[in-house]
Amino acid sequence: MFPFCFEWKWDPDHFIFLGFLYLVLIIVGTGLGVAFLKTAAQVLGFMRERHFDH
Amino acid sequence: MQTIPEYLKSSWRGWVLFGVGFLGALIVGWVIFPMVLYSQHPQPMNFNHALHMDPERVSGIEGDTERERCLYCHEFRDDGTFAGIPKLSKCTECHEDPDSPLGQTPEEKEFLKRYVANHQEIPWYSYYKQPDCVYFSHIAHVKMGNLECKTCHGDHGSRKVLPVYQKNRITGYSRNIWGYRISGLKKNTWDRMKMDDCAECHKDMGHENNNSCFVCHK
Amino acid sequence: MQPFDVALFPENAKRCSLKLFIAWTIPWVVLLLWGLVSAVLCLWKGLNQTNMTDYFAFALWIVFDLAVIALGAGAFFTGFLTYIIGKKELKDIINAAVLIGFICYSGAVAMLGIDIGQPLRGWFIFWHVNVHSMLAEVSFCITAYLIVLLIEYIPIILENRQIQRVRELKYFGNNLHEIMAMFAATGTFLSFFHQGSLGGLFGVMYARPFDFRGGFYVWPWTFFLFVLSAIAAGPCFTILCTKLTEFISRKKLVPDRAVQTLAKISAGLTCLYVGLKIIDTLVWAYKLTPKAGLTLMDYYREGPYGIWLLIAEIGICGVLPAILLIIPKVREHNGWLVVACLLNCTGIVLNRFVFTVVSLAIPVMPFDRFVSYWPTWQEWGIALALVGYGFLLFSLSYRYLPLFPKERELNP
Amino acid sequence: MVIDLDKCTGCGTCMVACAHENNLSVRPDESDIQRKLTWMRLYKITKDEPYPKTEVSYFPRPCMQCDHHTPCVSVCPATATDYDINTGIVSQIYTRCIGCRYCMAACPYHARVFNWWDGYFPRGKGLENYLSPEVSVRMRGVVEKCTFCHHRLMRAKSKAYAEGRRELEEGEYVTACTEACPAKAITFGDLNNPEHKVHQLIKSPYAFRLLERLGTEPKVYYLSKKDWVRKMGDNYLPGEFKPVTPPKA
Repeated sequence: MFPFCFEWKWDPDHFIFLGFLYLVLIIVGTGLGVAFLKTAAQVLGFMRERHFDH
Repeated sequence: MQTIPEYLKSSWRGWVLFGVGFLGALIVGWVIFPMVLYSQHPQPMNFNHALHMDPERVSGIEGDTERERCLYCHEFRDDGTFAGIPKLSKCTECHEDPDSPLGQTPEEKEFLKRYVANHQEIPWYSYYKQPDCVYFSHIAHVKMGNLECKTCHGDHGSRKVLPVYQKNRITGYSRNIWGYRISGLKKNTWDRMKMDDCAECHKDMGHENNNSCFVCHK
Repeated sequence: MQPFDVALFPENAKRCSLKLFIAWTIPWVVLLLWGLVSAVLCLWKGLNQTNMTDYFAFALWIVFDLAVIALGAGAFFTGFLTYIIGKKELKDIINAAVLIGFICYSGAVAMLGIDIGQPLRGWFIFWHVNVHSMLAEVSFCITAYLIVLLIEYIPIILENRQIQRVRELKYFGNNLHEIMAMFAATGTFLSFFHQGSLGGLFGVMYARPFDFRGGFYVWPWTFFLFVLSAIAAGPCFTILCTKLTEFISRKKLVPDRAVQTLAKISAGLTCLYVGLKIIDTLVWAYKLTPKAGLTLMDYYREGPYGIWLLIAEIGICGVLPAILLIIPKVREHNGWLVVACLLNCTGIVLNRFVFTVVSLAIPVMPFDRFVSYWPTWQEWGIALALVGYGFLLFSLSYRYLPLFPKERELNP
Repeated sequence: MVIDLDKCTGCGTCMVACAHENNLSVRPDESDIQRKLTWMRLYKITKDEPYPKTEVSYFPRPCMQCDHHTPCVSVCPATATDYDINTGIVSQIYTRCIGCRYCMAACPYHARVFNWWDGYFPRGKGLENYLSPEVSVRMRGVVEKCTFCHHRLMRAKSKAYAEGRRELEEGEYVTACTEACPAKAITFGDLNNPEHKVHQLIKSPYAFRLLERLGTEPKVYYLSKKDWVRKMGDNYLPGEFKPVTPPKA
């Protein structure tokens, strides 16, 4: 649900509950995005290749 | 200095293809899909609202305000329910004799010949028919809420020609409910008739309690 | 002779022949197909294919759902211990834990999709959410956590020997792996809340005295008990799965240190859980139940569910494994460890069963009667498909992915 | 709503009227009560004593329209059910319901029923012609419940508006079961309105509510002068139930 839906209320319940959801989605999305961009940069040669060992 | 890597040089064709595909997808989504989604149904005959609403050209449709003239045909019954699209009997209050048209239009002649003479109802398509789960009380809005008809129905009453009815092939609902703009954006109050639009108006008018589910659902 | 698909194996790993592997997968594929037929029937004809009734609105599927989600808790908890607390020895078991979690959660979500009466409207939970519903919290967290689990599982897939040869995928896997701690932290947060809200689901039903519990702020005590029991039993399930893999593949796959760390943590948590559960049960039996005008035995007046449920759940499958696990000598003994883990996992499944089926079976109105319920073959099909799916995905992953990093070291 | 159990004869007219009014679907085998659709259900209760002291009473059970923290409303994840603050009626929107059945688990009265099949109104036999346009028919996979014939409220309101009124008179809006009951066992009105009959009736010492001590605050009251019937309305520990001493004549 987005804040512009008529069912949305600006009360703490909605704010906390959905705030955390969007926070989580943003974190996960950002993580994925960073991994994508880094990969793209490495593949396209903008970034030095690194060797991983784990 | 950064040189363009081989990887990019060799793939300009890829970028062009990507662009073409992207554009194609946009055209499909914004133009072709809406065309396919709605089937077109012209009304069985034309009805000139503008003509009937003009007291100087048509006498008999009484009322001081535009709304009262609308209600002359689209009337309330005694128990407060709304009659909606008038039945043939309402038309024949004026157009009673199939052999003597009141005006000069070919539509009227056709109407008298096909429907009045045969006592057959006109199978209108209703632009504003809501889904089965929706309850709407016209009298609560028009009489108690003092709303103008055009707030929800737009300039329908001043049209000379009835627009083609568009039916969603999946849901079977009229396109007027979802709105004609593909982007879903709304400029006028009558652009759409979705739940959010009803709720928004209730909220703006200070009737937030009327957004309880059962006020509009059954 | 090398197996036909040797090129796909992890480096220098020994696997059985392809024929044998296919033979091994047949029962699981059969289970899956059975489930597929059931699922198609349920989606096409509706939930009348089940034996659920208006009395048993939640039935076998919800028990399975809750059980596998609880057992899958090993994934988030091991992730939490590995990446956040920094228990390095658990790196040898984290892949398996993640995979088990992924299997459990994806299976549960798929099953929930069939369980709701109008699957096409599933997204209403998100779009028209009622933020006060525990089920909304569960749905949000499970969905988000499934995404996280997928992200945690993808790098393991990308570690396949052939996939590693594709430069882009290799980099992507590595990059994901680098920020895994962040995903693990998110996953921990999400998991904590939905394991809890699954318990909250029942604890908030104040008109059902069998379920209702008091609580802290919006969360009833079952919220915290469910979290605790999940992190107590989840690692046990991870241990069981690895032990089973070791038994079937006749190889040592995980160093004892990793298993023992998990077992030790699980032991402590199980003790804590059982202690709190006993307190909770006493408060419920002697304070909350009389308030509703009932005595403890009133719950077990009719039907097959008796006081034995409590004894089995808290005694045999609660206190007993807690005692077994807490004694280092017992814990270090392979056979006893498996027994204790098995009991612990049974206990949690029983707990979930009691909260779903039993609580609905107990009539609340004084003139209401007990009615019985037994699942149809379609219900069993979908539930057991989860088992088939789990075995299949785990076997495939074991065969083709470096699921156990220490495998080479332990099997020179 | 107040139901006088001493007047109820158990004839079942309320159930029939309800089913007819609200477009309840029928099934070829209506004896499968665990899966049949009933908004108003009649329970038979028996005084557990040997003949000739055995007594039987009937317990009509509509939706209780619980007032306090309504059990079903608070649990619905998709806001398909809602408590209307104006009327106190608990709504259920079929097109919003996803069929998770959590509300059914939360309701101790079994007032909610699930559509295990698509609505069945045998075509060609004319049954569909008797459907009420004021109540939408349900699709399979959704939960439904008694609405206190909410459409009758809307109907009464429209009529009042046509006459230029905003307030309803007592008796202008009653449910189908109230209207149909031949024994006049059911009284319907606004509990908060001191002028309504129900407001007086619930003050009776013989008035009680089903499972009152759970705290759901139902808006359906029952009346019975029989102690054993009132005792059946809730769970009591031994010795807890207090019979009403009849006022001296």
